[in-house]
Amino acid sequence: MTIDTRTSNGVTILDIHGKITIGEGSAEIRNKVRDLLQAGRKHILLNLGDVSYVDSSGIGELVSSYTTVTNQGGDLKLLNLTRKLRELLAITKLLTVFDSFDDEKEAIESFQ
Amino acid sequence: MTIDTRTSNGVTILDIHGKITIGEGSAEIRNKVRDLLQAGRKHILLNLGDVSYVDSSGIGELVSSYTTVTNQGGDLKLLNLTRKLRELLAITKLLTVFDSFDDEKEAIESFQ
Amino acid sequence: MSSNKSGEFEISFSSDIGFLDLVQSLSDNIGSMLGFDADSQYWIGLSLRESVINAIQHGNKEDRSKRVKVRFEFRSDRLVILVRDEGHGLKESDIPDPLQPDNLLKPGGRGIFFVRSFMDSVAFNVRPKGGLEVRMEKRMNRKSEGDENDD
Amino acid sequence: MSSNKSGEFEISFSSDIGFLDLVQSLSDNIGSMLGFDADSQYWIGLSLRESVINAIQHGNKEDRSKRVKVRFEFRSDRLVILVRDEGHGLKESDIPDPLQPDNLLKPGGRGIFFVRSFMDSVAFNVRPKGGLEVRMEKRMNRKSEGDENDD
Ligand SMILES: Nc1ncnc2c1ncn2[C@@H]1O[C@H](COP(=O)(O)OP(=O)(O)O)[C@@H](O)[C@H]1O
Ligand SMILES: Nc1ncnc2c1ncn2[C@@H]1O[C@H](COP(=O)(O)OP(=O)(O)O)[C@@H](O)[C@H]1O
Repeated sequence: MTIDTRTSNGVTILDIHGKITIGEGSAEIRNKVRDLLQAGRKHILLNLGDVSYVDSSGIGELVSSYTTVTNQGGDLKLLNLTRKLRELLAITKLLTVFDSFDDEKEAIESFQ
Repeated sequence: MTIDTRTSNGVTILDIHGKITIGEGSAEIRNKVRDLLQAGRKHILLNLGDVSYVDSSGIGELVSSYTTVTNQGGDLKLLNLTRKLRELLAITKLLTVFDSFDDEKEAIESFQ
Repeated sequence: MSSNKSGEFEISFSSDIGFLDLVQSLSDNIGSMLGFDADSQYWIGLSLRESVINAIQHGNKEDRSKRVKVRFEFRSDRLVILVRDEGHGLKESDIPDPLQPDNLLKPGGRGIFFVRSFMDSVAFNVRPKGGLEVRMEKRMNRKSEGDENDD
Repeated sequence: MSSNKSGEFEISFSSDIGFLDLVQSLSDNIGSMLGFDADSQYWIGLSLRESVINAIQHGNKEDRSKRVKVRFEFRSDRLVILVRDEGHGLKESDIPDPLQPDNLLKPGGRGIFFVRSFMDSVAFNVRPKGGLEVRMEKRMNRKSEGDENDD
């Protein structure tokens, strides 16, 4: 997994590439998110459009990142869910927890 | 494996597609060649350019076809050997047995 | 399996997470050999992955001298997959429900839930000699959607 | 195997030629996991294929109740593959040489020759309990051609 970071209108966008699974640097997203919070960046958008695979550990990673950000008064939202990831979040009732978007502009505006 | 048959200047060209291996209709080429001989067609060119895999059974299949044709006074030659097949024929010393070509025109003319 | 879709295929490997991709691509190849559609192959692969992770982590506690065994059984109407470890097994009543409000935001506890969601049946069996055996089944759709005379 | 290229991976299956493609794609995946180049993967796969065909046909005489076992052992410097059947074994002196003029135009007799050509070592071992074990090894090139300070 690799993570690219960019900023738009005060929102930090993490473009995540590859697998979010048990083998693949499991804590990477969580660590990245923690760093951002420490730097005072509390509006975080995870772009998951280029994620090729997610297992239950990966879902756990997204949930941990979410609770970390929320506990510190920030917002973490999801962009470009693949069909398979959407299904995993739906059956685990996490679609009701996460704000998710298919349009980047709309997602960024939602933080204002 | 599938075999397409066409004729050019009295030479029957068999375009062979797919695998020449133990599972894949092992005797198909041999049977096809036998039918051609019975129909009096003794100039046969096997176009192997679209063959994806050959194992030792496949090599045996080529050898059987060759001996069948030769025993009946015909000629069986090979066209468009892949790199891997050429290596298998080289180490088994069968490159010295088979006439092989990379150019179809040249191959056809060699039967005259 | 061209001639006859019966028989079985077994694998056995050291408790190393590094084997997961190998096991999963084997599962994909078996799924495709049996004619499962791409989505079914995907969910079978995920279910197997979750079960193998559990066998390595919870069952064998990542002790690389302990082994995980996976057995694929090919039946005329379904694929049966058995995953065995050398651990202490589990009590089904101890498996937490990840949809419980208290569990919704926990980082773990969704593996078995996925297996139960995507396979047609799942059973847990603590073996007399020790170790858990997870048995999961996926039925095959013999008729494709485009079949004629099908209602 | 990301962390550590040791350990082993074993498979066992009914004597059915239909499993060949599955075994071969597993071999390709293992070869690629270990960093063998595409050509080496290909020749390892062919060698394994030939040995498994022999185990099914000559060893187990296509009796589907008999099994073939393949074991991949991952060493730091090489891949070891063992293929076992439940047949009567063979005498090495009985293996014909396909390059002999008398054999050149025979349809069979090139399988073991291919294995010997493409693997770094091959040994045949008739097991006390019966059945042949073919043990083949392929060394890994730890340094790629582009490496610096390499002469
Ligand atoms: N093979 C196993 N051996 C022993 N216990 C297991 C095994 N698989 C699962 N468990 C138990 O069941 C629980 C739920 O497993 P699972 O739903 O996969 O979630 P997670 O692995 O994230 O905890 C595990 O936390 C563990 O206590
Ligand atoms: N697993 C085996 N068990 C018993 N005999 C074997 C086995 N493998 C090979 N042989 C013997 O060795 C011979 C040569 O094998 P091989 O070189 O693969 O050629 P082929 O299989 O085409 O005959 C076989 O014909 C067979 O008699």
